Amino acid sequence: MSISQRPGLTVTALDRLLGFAMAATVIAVGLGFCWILGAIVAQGLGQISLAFLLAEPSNAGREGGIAPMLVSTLLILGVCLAIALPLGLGTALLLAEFTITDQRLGRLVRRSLDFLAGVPSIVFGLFGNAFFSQVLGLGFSILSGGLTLACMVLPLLIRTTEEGLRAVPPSYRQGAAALGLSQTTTLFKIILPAAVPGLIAGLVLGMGRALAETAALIFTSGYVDRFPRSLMDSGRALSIHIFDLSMNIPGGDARAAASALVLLTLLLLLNLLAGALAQRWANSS
Amino acid sequence: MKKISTIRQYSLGTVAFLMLGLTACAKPPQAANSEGIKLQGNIVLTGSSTVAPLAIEMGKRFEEQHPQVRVDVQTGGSSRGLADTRNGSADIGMVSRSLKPEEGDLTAHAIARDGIAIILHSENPVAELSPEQVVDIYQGQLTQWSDVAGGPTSPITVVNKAEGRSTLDVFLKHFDLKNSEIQAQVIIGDNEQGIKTVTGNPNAIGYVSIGAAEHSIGRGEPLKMLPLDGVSPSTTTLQDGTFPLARTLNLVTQGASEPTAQAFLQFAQSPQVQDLIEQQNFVPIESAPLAPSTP
Amino acid sequence: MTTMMSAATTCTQPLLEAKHLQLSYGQQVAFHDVSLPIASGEIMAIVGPSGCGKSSFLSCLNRMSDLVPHCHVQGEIHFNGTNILSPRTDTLLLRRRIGMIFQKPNPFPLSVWENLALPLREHGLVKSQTSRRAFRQAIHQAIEAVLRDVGLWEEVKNRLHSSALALSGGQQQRLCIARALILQPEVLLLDEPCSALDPLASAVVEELMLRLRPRYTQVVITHNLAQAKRIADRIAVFWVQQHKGQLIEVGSTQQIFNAPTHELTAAYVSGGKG
Amino acid sequence: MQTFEMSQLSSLRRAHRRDRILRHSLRLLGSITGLLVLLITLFVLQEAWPALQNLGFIRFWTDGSWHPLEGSFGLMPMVLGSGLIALGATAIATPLGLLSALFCQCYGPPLLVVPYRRLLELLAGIPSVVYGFWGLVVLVPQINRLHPPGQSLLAGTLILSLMILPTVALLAIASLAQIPSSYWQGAAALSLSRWTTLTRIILPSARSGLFTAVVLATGRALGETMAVLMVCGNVVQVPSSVFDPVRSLTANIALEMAYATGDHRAVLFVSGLVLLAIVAGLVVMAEGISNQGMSSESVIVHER
Repeated sequence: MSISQRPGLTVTALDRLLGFAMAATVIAVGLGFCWILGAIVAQGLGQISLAFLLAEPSNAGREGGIAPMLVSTLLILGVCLAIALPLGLGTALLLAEFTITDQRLGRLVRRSLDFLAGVPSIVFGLFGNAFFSQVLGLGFSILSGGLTLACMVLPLLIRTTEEGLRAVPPSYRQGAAALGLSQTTTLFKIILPAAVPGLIAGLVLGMGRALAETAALIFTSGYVDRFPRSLMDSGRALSIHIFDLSMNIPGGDARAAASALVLLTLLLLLNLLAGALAQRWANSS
Repeated sequence: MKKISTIRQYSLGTVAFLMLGLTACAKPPQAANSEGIKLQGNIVLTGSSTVAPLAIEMGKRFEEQHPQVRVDVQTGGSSRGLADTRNGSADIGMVSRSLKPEEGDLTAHAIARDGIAIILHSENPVAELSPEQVVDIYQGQLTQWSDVAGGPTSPITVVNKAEGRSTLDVFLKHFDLKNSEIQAQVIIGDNEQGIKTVTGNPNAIGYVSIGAAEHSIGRGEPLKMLPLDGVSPSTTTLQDGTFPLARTLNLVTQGASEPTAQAFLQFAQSPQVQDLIEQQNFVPIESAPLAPSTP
Repeated sequence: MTTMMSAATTCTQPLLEAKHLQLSYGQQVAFHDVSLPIASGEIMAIVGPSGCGKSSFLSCLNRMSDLVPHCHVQGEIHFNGTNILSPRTDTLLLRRRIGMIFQKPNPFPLSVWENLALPLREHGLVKSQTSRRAFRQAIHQAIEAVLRDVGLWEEVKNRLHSSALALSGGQQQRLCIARALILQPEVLLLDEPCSALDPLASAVVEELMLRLRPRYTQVVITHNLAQAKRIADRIAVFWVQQHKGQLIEVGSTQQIFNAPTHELTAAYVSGGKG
Repeated sequence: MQTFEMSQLSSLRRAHRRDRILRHSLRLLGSITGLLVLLITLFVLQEAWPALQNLGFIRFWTDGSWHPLEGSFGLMPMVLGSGLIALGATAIATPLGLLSALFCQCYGPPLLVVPYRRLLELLAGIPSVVYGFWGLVVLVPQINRLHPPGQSLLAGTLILSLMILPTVALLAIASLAQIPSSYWQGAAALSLSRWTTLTRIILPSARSGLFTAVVLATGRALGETMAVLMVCGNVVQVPSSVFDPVRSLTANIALEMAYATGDHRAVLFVSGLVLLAIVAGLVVMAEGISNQGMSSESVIVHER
């Protein structure tokens, strides 16, 4: 009796340990986040006003607002997603759904992606400057910055999307194949709608990464703190503004914190929006 | 500027803009400004991140006077400014140091001066260091504050600048040091990183731009500047030339500039921007001594 | 091209015939040297212990085996006289003509209506009409007909536009059969269609298979010998020998149960009897 | 039935054409990704070439110190620095991320899971400069009190682990979501303990996805620049304890690129190249390990 109970007891202890570790992790990560967020809020909240959101900066960002940066950030993100989403979705489909016909290409692409994920952002920045800005002649521009960012978020976007696609039960694919449905129909009518949670996860991670990026943008979308008139204009992203204020402008800390707060709010809104849109799409199809 | 790619730029820009449902507005043809000088076009400045905020403010004021002109300021470091000026992708480079002899193909236009001060945490009771002591500390021969008159019993944290930075060059030259001799505990990039490192560490010693340090002290941060050769560092002593540790901020060009860039260079060296220079914690060039500051 | 003369060819030539078929996954042979003719209109039951290659065999018949990585098929399968293993075979068309039902019901995460309309539209089985409304009407007619065929119409006619995943297991399986039938196939392959269902639902599906018998040729895998006895015209017995699946005996239901020639078959069916 | 034939035939043709277009365009898109890697590598190689040509490859490993302006180019301490920081961060972030994912996907009460997930997503979107700033102003002084100077391997590791945590956690959640619910039910039916369920059933079957998560996160840790630059102290040395300052290869580029000209600049690109080589090595290694996993998985499939 006592012998047979002994392993049971250790397992219960392990279970309790697991529960404890999980709770501790959640609390620790939560606290860490609150600590960081608290520091940002404490410093930055007082600076935020409608004028801050709507005005142009002056005195190197110590006064005025961040409106041009907001516009530039959204435009850069827009370009980035416009390029990265189709490219990422397509590649993820290739990796997840064409495993038999395109095995070799798939392996090559997957290897490339893991490699790409480890390329430091500053190298992306220098590369973007050399390739998009100079070889393609885009100069310092929102387009060039968005393209560079697109290259950067691709690995995250693709691997997450791929995981999402793999999470779709194989029985759907079998069912569709047994009905003689074309791959196109199978993918667009059945697989993709079912993969929406994974796609959102990828999108959210990608947007976060794109909004947070600094080093890759300094050399591509640039430093100009005016309203951009077109995608060919240089525009300063919020993350660069934050970097400049906190590292380069004496007395810019509070404004940097306020800008960071705005950036986080923006990200939260975009994440909620993406979730809602995707849910609606999934329901409608 | 960059006529070759203008058409491509606009067409590409337009296509991309349509994609996002916005409209690109083409620039209206030239118009004479109030002074009768037809200045128009883009001026691109790239280079030092120290100069960039000042250049942006100058650019804004210049644009107010010449509505047909756009001044785009990009950063990326002094070396980028030199390279871009040489290869033509920038009209003007920004460099936070004097030009080296091998850079004689470029013309420097000094716009402001910046001093370098040794800083300590304000809790540190040490009030002055002799040049020899500074050298010993940076060479790792003095490692405890207690070795210095009035110092607390704690190890010294030496904060140095990263290789290639112009503040490092000026500092090394002044104290006749080689970078490989320096035994640092922390190596930093920008001024603000140095200030934050020292304000967060009561045992640290570092050196940063005087303007930045003055600004931080003014905002009540726990920081103090040490006098050098008996002269306390401030924008005033820098301005009257008594403070020895200083560098020049330059705009550089190659060959003859276009009229617009030429006008901007003149503007940046004129008294019209003096308040902007002071606002960014630098010292205007006219009143500063022209002779090199270091022996 | 379609099922016009299915009943007529029974005695002359089998509708579907495997010849010396072998399938391997990488190095491992799932079954080998299987030759099995299937006549038009009959129900052929495939029985045997687990791992004897029954499902692998079935998946060759509509080339679903193509979807499995490292899967290699040798031999020939003749369908209406042509070898469907030839690379020139149009698998989309083939799978429309040879439908398949799986062990676990697998309706798409769409509405009942969309589950049926999607394959219908995909294969252009509804004549293009003058108006969208007439087109929709035609689809509706086809859906209603096929749902009546599987006895599901009365149960789902009021929830055609709600999710198919909300149906019960038996209803889902009948929907899957309806989805296969709506493409007007000639052959239905059923891979243990009742094993995931409760006895009542299972009986309904079984009855449905019998009702479809004259119109469709059916090949069904089952572990339930009693069920095989109830529905099959002929029975094929698979067995594992030397780690390879093999067809050891094929014959009429009566012969297999009453006078098996192979000793393993005898043992198997007697076990099934007990 | 005969009347349907024309429309059926054209549908079939359309379907095949659509599939062909799809297949080719997906191949094209996939190839672009591969091409991108090629372009980036070529670019770095081209920029680093002058240094490799003038100095050779060996000197970067044999030179004792890093003083590029005084002709000494030892990269070894920085390779070690990058490796240690990334390794440490991965070692901390992997269990935390995994536990977070388990909490979100399996055990946490829904009332907490949703906000926690949002929090992770936000954590992923905080600019690295904000992390670095916080690390410099808050974390470093704390460590300094423990053991000066504060800017240290430890500070960098802690900050980085916080930064890559969301990547691990969110990707792990995605791969845990793939586990068929029947596995959970089966385990529950056998009344297996949580511990056994996880270690014997759930984690092994989610292995490939979890592995991807860790590899991507390690890559991110290796590539992170700004935060590392601000909290690590950037002294080029082989650290003797976690409290010693170190410099990573990325910080090296970011610190010196702005003022580097000529050979100095090329040498910095060599450090970029070395970083890429490390990442490539990591990728190949990871692939080897996950391939082993794959082959054992496929054996199971065959036996079924």
